[in-house]
Order: sequence, then C-alpha cells, then structure tokens
Amino acid sequence: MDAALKRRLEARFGEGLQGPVRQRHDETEIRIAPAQVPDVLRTLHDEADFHFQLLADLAGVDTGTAMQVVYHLWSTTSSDWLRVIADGLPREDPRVPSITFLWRGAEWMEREAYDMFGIIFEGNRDLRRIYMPPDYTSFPLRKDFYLPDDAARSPGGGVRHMEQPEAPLAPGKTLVRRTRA
Amino acid sequence: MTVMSRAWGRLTLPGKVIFTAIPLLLAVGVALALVVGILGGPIVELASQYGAVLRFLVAATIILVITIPTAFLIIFMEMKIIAFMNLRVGPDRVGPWGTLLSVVHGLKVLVKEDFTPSGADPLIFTLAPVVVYGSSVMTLVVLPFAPGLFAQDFNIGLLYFFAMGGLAVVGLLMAGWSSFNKYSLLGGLRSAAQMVSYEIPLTLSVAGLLLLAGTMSVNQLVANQSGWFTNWYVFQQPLGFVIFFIAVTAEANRTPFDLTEADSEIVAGFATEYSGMRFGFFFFAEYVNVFIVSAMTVALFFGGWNAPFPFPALAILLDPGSLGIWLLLGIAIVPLVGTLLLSLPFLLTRSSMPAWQAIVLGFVLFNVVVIGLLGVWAFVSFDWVAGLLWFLAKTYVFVFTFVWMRATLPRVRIDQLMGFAWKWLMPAALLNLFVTAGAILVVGR
Amino acid sequence: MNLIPGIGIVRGMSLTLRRFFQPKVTIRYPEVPSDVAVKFRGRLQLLYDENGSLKCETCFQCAQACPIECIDMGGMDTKGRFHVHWGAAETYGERREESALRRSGRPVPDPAYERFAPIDIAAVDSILEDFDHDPAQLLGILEATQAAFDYLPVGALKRISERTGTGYAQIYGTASFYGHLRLGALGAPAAAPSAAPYLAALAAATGAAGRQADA
Amino acid sequence: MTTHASMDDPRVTLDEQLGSFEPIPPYPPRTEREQEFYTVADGEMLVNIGPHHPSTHGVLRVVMKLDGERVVDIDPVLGYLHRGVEKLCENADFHHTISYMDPLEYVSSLFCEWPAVMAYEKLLDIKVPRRAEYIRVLTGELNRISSHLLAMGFHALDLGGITPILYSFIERDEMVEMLASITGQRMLFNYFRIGGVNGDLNHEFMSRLGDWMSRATAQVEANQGLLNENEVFVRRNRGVGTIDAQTALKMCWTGPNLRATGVPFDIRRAHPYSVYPELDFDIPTRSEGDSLARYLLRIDEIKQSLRIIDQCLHQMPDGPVMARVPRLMRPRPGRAFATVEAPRGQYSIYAVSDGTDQPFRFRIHDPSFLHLQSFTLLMPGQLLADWMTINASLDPIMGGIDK
Repeated sequence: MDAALKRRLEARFGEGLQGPVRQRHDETEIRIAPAQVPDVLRTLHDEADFHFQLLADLAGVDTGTAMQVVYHLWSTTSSDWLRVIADGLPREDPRVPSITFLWRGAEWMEREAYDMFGIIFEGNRDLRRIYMPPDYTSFPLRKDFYLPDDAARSPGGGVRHMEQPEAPLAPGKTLVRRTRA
Repeated sequence: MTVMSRAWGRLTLPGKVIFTAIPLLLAVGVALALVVGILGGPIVELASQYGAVLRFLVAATIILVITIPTAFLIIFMEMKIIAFMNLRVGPDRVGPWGTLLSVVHGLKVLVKEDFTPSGADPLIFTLAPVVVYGSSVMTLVVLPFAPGLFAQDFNIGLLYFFAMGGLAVVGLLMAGWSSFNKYSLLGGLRSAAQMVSYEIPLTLSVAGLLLLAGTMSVNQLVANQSGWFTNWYVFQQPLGFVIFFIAVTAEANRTPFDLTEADSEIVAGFATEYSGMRFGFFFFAEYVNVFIVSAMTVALFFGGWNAPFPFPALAILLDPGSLGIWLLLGIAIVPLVGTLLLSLPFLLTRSSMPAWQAIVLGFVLFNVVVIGLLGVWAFVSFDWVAGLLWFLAKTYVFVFTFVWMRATLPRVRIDQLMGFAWKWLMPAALLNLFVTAGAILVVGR
Repeated sequence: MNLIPGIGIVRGMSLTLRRFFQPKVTIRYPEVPSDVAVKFRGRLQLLYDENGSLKCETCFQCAQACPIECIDMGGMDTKGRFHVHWGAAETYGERREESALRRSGRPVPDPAYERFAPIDIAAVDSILEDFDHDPAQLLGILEATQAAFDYLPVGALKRISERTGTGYAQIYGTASFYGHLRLGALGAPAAAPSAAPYLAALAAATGAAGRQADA
Repeated sequence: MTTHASMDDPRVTLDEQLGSFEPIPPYPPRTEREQEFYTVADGEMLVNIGPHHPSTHGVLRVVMKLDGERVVDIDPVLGYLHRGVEKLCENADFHHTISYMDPLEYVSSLFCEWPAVMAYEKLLDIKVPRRAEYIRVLTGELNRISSHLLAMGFHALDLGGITPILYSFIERDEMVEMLASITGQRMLFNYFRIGGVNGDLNHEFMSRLGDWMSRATAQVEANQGLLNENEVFVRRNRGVGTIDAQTALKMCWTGPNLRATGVPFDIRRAHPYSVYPELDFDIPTRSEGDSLARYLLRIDEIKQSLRIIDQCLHQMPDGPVMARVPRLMRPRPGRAFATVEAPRGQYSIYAVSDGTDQPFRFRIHDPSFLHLQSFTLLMPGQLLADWMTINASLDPIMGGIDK
C-alpha cells in the first residue's frame, strides 16, 4: 500500500474526486465523474509525479443501477496499481469520453466494453461490435441480460431443479430424447 | 447352374485365379496368333520402315508409365525421410515399413470427388493440370538413363529441357487464373514471376559448361565425362553447379522456394481449388519434377551414368545354345538342388520348424540368391545395367538432398526470392561464364 | 548472422542429418499404451459392481460433497420408480445416465423420463407455512402433504426441498424410508409405452415422402 | 448477371456472382474506420484470411487490402471463438470460475488460473502457504518454457520450416507429462486453488523434472540451432514488424513483445507477486523491436525460467500446500485486481464481489488481444507473407483473445 500516492492524488485532484481515495492490498482506487476522464487520465499520464504510462486494463461494469468504466494504470513511481473508476454513467445512455488519444491500444478494449455493455466512448473512431455479430442487438454483460438457462445459477439458494412443476409440454414433445421406439 | 456355382464355391483362391486365368490366356493367345497371322506382314514392314518412330513411341509410353511409380517412390521417400529427421517414425502401417502408403494416397486421390468451383473457367481449369504434368513428362524424353537407354537424343537436348521446364509456368498460371480464387491467383502470379526470374540464371549457369563441352546434346555431355570422377563437370564448374542447383530448386518449386504453394500463406496456391485426380496431377508433377531436376543435375555435373572410376569391363556372355542337353538338365535340377541345399540349414538346426516351412524358406532364399547373382552378372556384363544403376543411385542422392532441404529450411519471401535471383545469381552466373570463357582462351582447349 | 554466408544453413542441415540417424521418439500408440499420470482425473464412472448391477444408488452424497459442484448426476432411484436429478439442467448428463441404465441390462421404464405431473403448489405452500418451513418437522410436513395429495408427488417433494433448504436427497430418503408414505398414487398403473403412435407417424412420414417423390 | 450450367450437376444453373467472395459487409459502414477500410481503390483487392487458415493460430479472420502482394490495410475480425466466459463466471461459484479459466490461453493454462486465484485471495484476505507459492512459481515457469517453445516452433512452421515444431513438441511433451503427474491433466491443468494448490509435488514429477533439467539447456539450444543462425529465417524476420518503445506503450503492449522494444517491464519485478522477490533472475530486453528480437527474447526468457526453476527446487520450504479456506466463499463486497506475467504478457483479472458466492463482475484481460490489435499499425506496407511472420512473433492465442 502506497500512502504517498494517496497523498499526492488528494493534493492534485482534491475536490474533483467523488469520494475518498481507497486503498487495499496493492491497489489504490479513485472515483471521478465521466466528464473528467480525459483530464484526469492525461494528468496521470503526463505529470512527473504520477507518470502512469501503461494502461493495464479497461473494463466496463454494470452495477445494476449505473454503469462504470474502470481503468487500471501502472506507473514507475508507485508500487500500486491505480484504479480510476468513472462512476455514475446512466444505464439508459452511458457515454464517456474515449481515451484513445492517450493510449491508442485502448481502442479495442473500448470496443469490447461497447459490445458487452453498450457504453459509448465518444471519440473512438472504430466503435463497433467486436465479439458479437454485427446484427446483434443486446448487450450480454449487462445485469438485465439473463442467461436463458437459469439453472446454471448458484446452488446457494437451495436445490436446483431439473423438472420444474409447470404446465405440461405439448403432446409429442419431451425434453429428454426417447431412444426406444 | 447350381452345380457350377457349387463347384466354384469349393475352389480355393488360387484355384479360382487359375480357372479364370487359363481361359483368358487362351483367348488372348488365340487372338494374338490370329492378328499376327493376318496382319503380321504389314506390321513388320511398317515397323522396319519407321523404326525410329516406333522406337520413340515405345519409349514415350514407357516414360509416361514410369513417372507414376517414380512419383510414388519419391513421395514415400519424402514422408519417411522427413519423419526420420523430425525424430518421428513416419508411415509404417500400409505395407512393409509403410511403403504402400503413397500408393494408397494415389488411390485416394483417384476416388475423391472431382469438382469445379462455380465461378471457375471449366475448360482452362481442366486443362491446367494436363499442361503441368505434360511438361514434366516431356522433359524426361531427353534424359539419358544409361548408354543407349534414352528416348530421344537431340542435338539441342538441353535447350529442349529448359523450354519444357518453362512450359510448366503456363499450366500453373492457367490453374491460378481459372480457379476463381484469390489465393490461387496469387499463387499463379508468384509462380510466373519466380519461374521467369530463375530461368535466366538457370540457363546462364550451364552456358560455361556448354563452352567447355561444345555440345548441347545431353548424351554427348554425359559421354564427355567418362573415365575417372575428376572428369565430372562439377570440378570444372563448381560455381555453375551451385547456381544451377539453386535455380533448379526454384524451378521445381521446392523448399525454400516453394512460394507458389506456400501452405501457411496462400493455403495451397494455385492448387487451392483442385481436388481429386486433377490435384493428383499437380501433386505427381511436383515429384516427377524433383526426379527430373535431380537427374539433370547428375547428367550435367556428376557424370550421368558414368561410374566414378573406370570399371573393369567383364563380359561374361553365355550362349545357351552351346550347352546342349546340359541346359535342359540345369533347368530341371539346379532349382531343386538349390532349394534343398538352402533349406538344409533350417531342417538341421531348427527342430521346431516343420519341413515344409523350411523348404519354402529355402525356395525363397534360392530365388534371392539367383536374382542377386543375375543382377551381378548383368551389372558386370551389360554396361547399360551398370549405367542405369549408377545413374539412379546418383539421382536419388540428389532427391534425398531435396527432401533434406525441405525438412530443414523455412521458406523465403517473394521479394527476397526475386532479389536473390537478380542481384546474386545472375551476376554470379555471368561471372562464371566470363571466367570460363577467359580460361578457355588462355588454356586454349 | 555469420561471416561466411550460408554457414547457418549448413549447420541446420547437419543437425537434421544427425537427427536422421538418431533413435525415434514416437510412441506407437495402439501397441504401446501411453502411461496414465498418477493423479489422472478422467471421467467419473460408477456403473457396475462385480455382480453386474448398478453401483450408483443415486444418493447424491458425492454431488453434495463436491466443492466446485462439478458432479452432475441423475438416474433411477433404487426402487426403480422415479427419475431423480442433481445438478444443472443438462440434457447431456441425462442421456448419459439413461444409456448407462440401458447398458446395465435392467428394464428401463420410459415414463421415468417424462416430466412429472403438475401439482397445486399453493397446497404445499400452505402446509409449509403451517410448519414454519422448519426442516426439523420434515416428517410432519410429508405426512400432511400425503394427506393433501393422497400420495407424495415429486413436485411437492421438490417444493419442500426448495422452500426448507433441505437437500432433495434427504427429503427423498425420508419419504422412501417410512412405509406409510407413498411416492406413487394408489392403484394407478403406469401406462406401458406403445409403439403404435410412432408407427403411425412413421407411416405418415413415409407416405408423405412417397407422395413427394411422385410429384 | 451471368449464369452458366454447373459442371457437377447439369440441372443446376449457377449465378456467377454467388461464387465470388465479397468481404464488404452487407450493411452500411458503421464507423469512420470501417468506411475507410472497405473503400477499395483502383488496383487494390480485399483478401480474406481465415477463420480457418493454417497460420491464424486459432479461429481468427483478417481481411487484408492488398495491392499486388503488398498490404495496404488490414482489419482483424474477432469473435469466432467467443464463448462468453465472463458471463459464465458471473454465474458460477468462485471455485467454479477457475475451471473456466483453463481453456482461455490453452498453451499456458496455469497463467490463466493464477490471476483468478490471486484476485480471490485478495478479496478474501487469504494468506497462501509459502510452499504453495513456490509450487505455483515452479509449475508456472515450466509452463512458460513449454509455451515459449511452442511459440518458437510455430514461428518456424508459419515460415515454412516443418521440423522445429516437432523438436519443440518433444520437449513440450516431456513438460506436459511432468505437469500431468502433479495436476492430473496434460493441458487444462486446473491445478491452482483459492488458498494454495491441488496436491503436493510427488515423486514422479520430481524424478521427471530432475531428468529433464539435466539436459534441458543443451537440448533446447541444439534444437534452436536449426533457426537462430539460419540465413533464410533471419532474413525473413529482421526488420519485419518493427515497433518502437513509445508506440508499444501507447498500444498497451506487455510481456516479451514489449521487452523486445527495450522496455524492461516485467510484472514479476515491477509488481512482485508470489515469491518472485526471493528469486534471482534477470529481465532480458532487446532494443530492435522487430520479429527477430521477439523470437530471440523468448530464448533468453527460457534460460531465465530454467534458472528460476533451479532456485525453486533448492529453496522449496516444507509445509502445507493449502490454506484453510471455507468451502462456500462469500467475500465481503469489494474489488480486486490481480495480474501475473504470463508468457504473452500481463494477464490480469479484475473481480468485483457483491457479498454473494459468485463474482459480481469478472473481467479477463488478455495480452494477446492488444498485440493482435497492433496489426493495423504493423502491417501496412509489408508483404502478405510478413503477416505470418508478425503474427507468429506476436504469438497470439485466440482462445484467450475471444474469451
């Protein structure tokens, strides 16, 4: 845990942060508003105090109430991973500025976040689906996207059921193949 | 009917074969006798009139027929040698040591569905393999296998060889263009560029040799190299040999110059859309080409059918007619005695072996011994047998080298390939030519 | 790169030539079986004992003990009456178990693989409400359920398991242990599967195909 | 529109257009970049490579815009191997997710499990026994060697050399057998557990490892002698796919590919995890940044890995290999980011827990994904055959990229 980094972050950004700087294990976490992303990341990337040169990861998160974009950064000046969370994107129309001007390599990671969550990165010149087919309409990693097979959920709530007590199938249809004529 | 079928059912397999073969042979024999009897006179007359034509026809047929087993053998060699170099075992399931696997490959190719892609030009698509295979086979015509054993001796034999080699590129280009596939097109264009570029150093590399020899007949070239192995042209034209070998590797599309069918780049190049026997033609043509270029290298630079040292000529020729009754006795007695003699050791030492097995073994051994003796006799008595053996042995050393290179080397890139041809091989070939010409002027041969 | 051009190629060629004469490493598989690692984890198989009868009694104990829930099982219960299942709904697992049963040589009643009849869950829920969803009162719950339905339908057992958080194995074990609890309806023989519908469908299909061919 | 009768079936007439492949999508271009790419100038053609092609290392499709043999532009198309592992993991138990990780980068499976268990250990504040950490490092480095050997073999195979891959496989098979003797499987090991590893080292593993270590260096060097000095191979690689350090950092490169440009970034040293601080090894770098540098760097890394294995064997402490962990895990709500230095670069997992027994969000970060992205940067101006060189030297694994 790098306490110096926490002090530097608080001194530099101060009011701009949403909530306190959190630290656990070897991770330092700050939360910012989506609109601040380019400024904050540019500061972290350029200024000699921080020098976060490597974008380790870019991930979208759907909390169920809001969307987040999470950046993990690496620096030579600190032994911590810095996690920058752009918090509070509305679920209906999540938009955040792209950071491809800083890291061109973020392009595909942003495409992935768009593909999986529908987060729109303004300024990314190639924001199209990357894994799913181009005519796909929904966003699979959103929390309201249920797997069709609900039985794959955890057993923690009790026994899982193969045979659900529900209306019988249409005659001649069975779930299990009958092998004997 | 039932009697017939029941009797047929009781026959063993050899019995069935014999009962089928005897009437067939009879019918064929009678038909032949009739044909000879009726048409014999005119045929003999024609043959004597056009002896050269008849000889050429027979030779061409033989050449066409032997390309297939040659390709099979080289395919098998390639599979086995590369496997050994990879520390693998290689084919070992079909036939003894997997020798029949390439035959099975051939059969597989034969029975596969042969289709034409919907966008392809059907006529050219079908003709392309024929052109490629045809050009390979036609090259074989000028190869001297042994003294007196060649299809045709041109006084421009070498030129003919280069011309036929250049014809293959037309076939490849046809295949690449007509397949309606971008990989094929790229492969066809690559092959065109490659072959056209390498024709020039190839031809130039032998120019020095031609200055030395003063002939373009391959037969004459080989005959020039008789005597001790120091007479071989490789010792007078080492640079020419190196250039020729590299260029000929590129001509035959072998690794490291197998760009036309670079499987990791353009899938199979010009052959991407081919299947069945049409693909088989390309496949066989490649291996026939390997044989041809090896043979040509041997003929031009390694003395062809000449032994590396003057072999003592022993002519043990027997006139069977002079033996009289002893010949008949020999035919009747020698096999029997030989078989028994050779089975004796087994009979005496192997008590667990039944007598019939020992005798069968003895018979097999007897055959082996006789064939070996006959081979030795033929080798020392007929110089065409010796020449053929020397020639094939040297040729297969080079076939091995080609396979060996394929096992070792990665592929070059197209621009490096072209650069190598134009920037290195061409100047080197020209240098070789000038140096040879200068040397001839100075030494005054 | 070396000073002499081509020396790298020559070295490579000499290496392959040396390898040409070295002993080969290929394991000739069908003749020489490859050795199995000491900790090899293959497919779990628990099919027959030495007498040829099924070993697995579908008690679910292994499935319950598995920490990462990788065991997925189903099959007939020991009395050959009901098809029981543990794990995610995967038809593959079902088929596998069914084929295992068939290979065991026992008669396999096909109705076991059909869905069980729907029941009125409200009745079960009210019984559970009465007993305060208490697994300790399991016997009482089961008796009340049997009183309500005249026997213990599978759907009711599953509902009880779900609501009380008790493993299905335990509920099923309890229900099948006591003689006075019935798992099947009294005097309702299972209808033997008939081949007639299948044959009729087959005839229809072939007839249709024939007509198509004619046209 | 021209039609002609099919050669195969005379009853069928064929539309000539049907036989042609037009990679231009049947919808209007969605982005600026797509519009730019699919606008084909005169004399250019689009060539589709993959999804099934000998040298795509999996199921990758790339569309190339060619001018003759020269590549004008390139557009990789992913998703042919997409299985939705992240979604699966969000619907699985914490223990369960580990077994989903193995098939991602299937040639270095242990490095996929490692960040996952590390992230969970962070979430749950579990202290892993030291012996378990040493075993993780030991098996991990073995896996790294086998992965690098395979990468080098396939590098040669993509360039047309058929032998090195088999020599690589001989060595790899030995290592895979070793790992199988402690993990139980040859390829998808599923060996690391939350709080330790599944089972201690055993006699079979140790004897095989000792046997192999005694001849590993000589064997690997002899086999690589086939390529390292081979003029054809060197000329195919030198100066191909060159990238400088700054661009590589901008493209978020990591691992050997980044180190080949001269940046000594190695997570084992930059953010030490496990017992790497106790081990003595160097971080090889090269400054050229081309395919040859990436290839040679892997050889250097193999030597360092052999050093690490040697030290692990000497320093291996006694003790348990599993911490005491609950069977059903419900970590407190929180976020954890764990990353390891995989053979291809930084492999990291970002796990968010909401207090249940399943991860709330499970993000898998694969280094090959970002290396593959750089094709658009490296390819223009190169020849078609250079794509195979660059692809092989970047060494992407499609299983990890498509997740």
